[in-house]
Amino acid sequence: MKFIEMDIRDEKAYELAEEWYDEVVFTKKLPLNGSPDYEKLKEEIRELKKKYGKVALLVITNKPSLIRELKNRNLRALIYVQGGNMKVNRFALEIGVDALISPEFGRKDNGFDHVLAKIAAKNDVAIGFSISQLLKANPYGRANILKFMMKNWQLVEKYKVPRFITSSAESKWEVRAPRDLMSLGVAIGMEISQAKASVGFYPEKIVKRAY
Amino acid sequence: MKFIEMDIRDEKAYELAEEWYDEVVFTKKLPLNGSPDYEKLKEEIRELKKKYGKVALLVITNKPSLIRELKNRNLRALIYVQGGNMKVNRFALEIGVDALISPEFGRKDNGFDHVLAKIAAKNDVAIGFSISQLLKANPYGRANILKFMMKNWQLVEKYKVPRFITSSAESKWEVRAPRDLMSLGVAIGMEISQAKASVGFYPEKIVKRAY
Amino acid sequence: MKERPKTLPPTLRDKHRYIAFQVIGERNFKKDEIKKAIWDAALRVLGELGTSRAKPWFIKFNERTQTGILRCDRKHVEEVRFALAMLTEINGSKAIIRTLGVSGTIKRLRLKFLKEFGW
Amino acid sequence: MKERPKTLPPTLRDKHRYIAFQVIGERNFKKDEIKKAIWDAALRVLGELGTSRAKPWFIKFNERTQTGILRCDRKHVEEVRFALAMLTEINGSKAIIRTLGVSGTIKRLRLKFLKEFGW
Repeated sequence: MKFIEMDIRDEKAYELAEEWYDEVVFTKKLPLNGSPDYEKLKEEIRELKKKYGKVALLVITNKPSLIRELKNRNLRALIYVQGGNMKVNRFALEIGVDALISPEFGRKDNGFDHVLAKIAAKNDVAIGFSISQLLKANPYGRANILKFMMKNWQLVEKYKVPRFITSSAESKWEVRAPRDLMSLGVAIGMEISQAKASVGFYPEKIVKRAY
Repeated sequence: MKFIEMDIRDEKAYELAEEWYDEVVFTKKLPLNGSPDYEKLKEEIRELKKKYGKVALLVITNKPSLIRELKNRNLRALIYVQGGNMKVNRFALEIGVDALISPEFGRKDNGFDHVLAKIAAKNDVAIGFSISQLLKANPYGRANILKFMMKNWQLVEKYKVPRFITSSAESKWEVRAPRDLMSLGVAIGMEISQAKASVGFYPEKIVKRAY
Repeated sequence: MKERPKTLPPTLRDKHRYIAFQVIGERNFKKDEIKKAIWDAALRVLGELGTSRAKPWFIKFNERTQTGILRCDRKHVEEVRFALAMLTEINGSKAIIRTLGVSGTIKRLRLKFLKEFGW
Repeated sequence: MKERPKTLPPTLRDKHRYIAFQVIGERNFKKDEIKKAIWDAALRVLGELGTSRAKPWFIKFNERTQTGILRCDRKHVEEVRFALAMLTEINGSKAIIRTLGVSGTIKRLRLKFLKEFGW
């Protein structure tokens, strides 16, 4: 089985992740307030794919409509949505992007529920469990984020939602090796085999579908 | 069932413990380098018993022979030995005092083993698990003391050694209510029923034997 | 109003217990001091991971009687009690947190353990 | 020589696992820095209680290759790994601790995971 790191957002981080993983997806962060220049974006994706092979766009927005627009453009990249806004979380799942990263991101709750979990399962949208937000948090924040991730794992497992564990590294120092990423999965309640599938089986399925 | 606090070393602490326990044993600390003045000691015990009812002497010494001497004097008080010195730990168990308090006290190991556990069981010497040393320790120290206490509980359980949980309070601020003392027992590996017996059944047996 | 996750079906809901406690201190404490002390005690004794499992949550504190209620995960009541037992001071002043009792509902907790404190 | 407890019979002995690890840092680290960093990570993530259960124990660290061995309780390997994964700096300098593998004996650990680092 391959180890795949699904979300690396920095060049140096990519170089380190490449040493530890069989495949690495490079993520371009895409903050959106309005429609982007699609020609420019396509060109940029072409360049990134030349350099990194597999590329994802991480849509960061408060406007659900922009996610649909982007998704319909057939940009030949994985489409991730940065979780955190409940409306955006739901919309990302409804229109069926490739993954919703950290639905609990920056929230005071877990940002996810049984209704959303059912939609995610039906539309085959993966939930990404990211380690990087934990690395930046203080002890109080870390305990809370872990609590939310535990709840989200419970929902993901119960409703058989596709899932992966990722560093979501924005610098080299946030990259973690596959076996160490797995320990996050176990910490939030996964069996070891489930944690392994979250850095192998599920990522492979998602990447194969796109490439 | 009664709740009994077996080791309270201060007057104010005794007053608080009396509110929370059915019975409280007042402990007089007795640091010994040589033989004490036994007449004076007997008089002191008499006074303490008038004031507190049940009294224990806590022998603090590095000289095992002094423990035997004291034990043979029939002082009409419970005899405890402060653990920590391996030779003293063993001797206290061999001559059969009422309790050895914290065999791990101040040590870099647990101060107790299967040989000593067998002697304790045979001679009916209780092991006292004290909370006060934990209250004074820094995080590193606390983790270590807890580790040693877990090991000692494992031995005490396996060899059916009498046992109790106590605050060993030297000030009012170190007293803990029975149900809260029990949580230390559970933390180091006891079942709740075992923790309960460690603030009730076992203390009662020891106190009854002496009084 | 900001959207929030929906209330989960019963099997997926967290199973809580409520703990009544009394603070004995050198002085009286404010609600926010207690709240912080409980979190700090949990983080120190149970760590970030243990705290995320135990889910301690401050519910309320009556400053007059120095008694209060906190909530935690049903399976981790003993650990939370232990964390509270390890506490020796609150905001620089000596203190003991004594647990009074545990119940599955706030109503029963008040009735059984806090009535004598005038709740 | 100070007396110490006797070696316990097999059923009472702690069941250990040995973890090989590599440190990737802004700079090279000294043995004592690593030792402290591992303890601090365990205490922060697992707490005093979790650490006493996981029993992390620093065994050795090769400063040239920045690789080392630590020991922990068999049932808590994943928790110790997680505590190490949460670590972001050592004595003020950015660092990652990557686990290389786990084994029941130091000998097999060296052979399987540390040979390539010249152990």
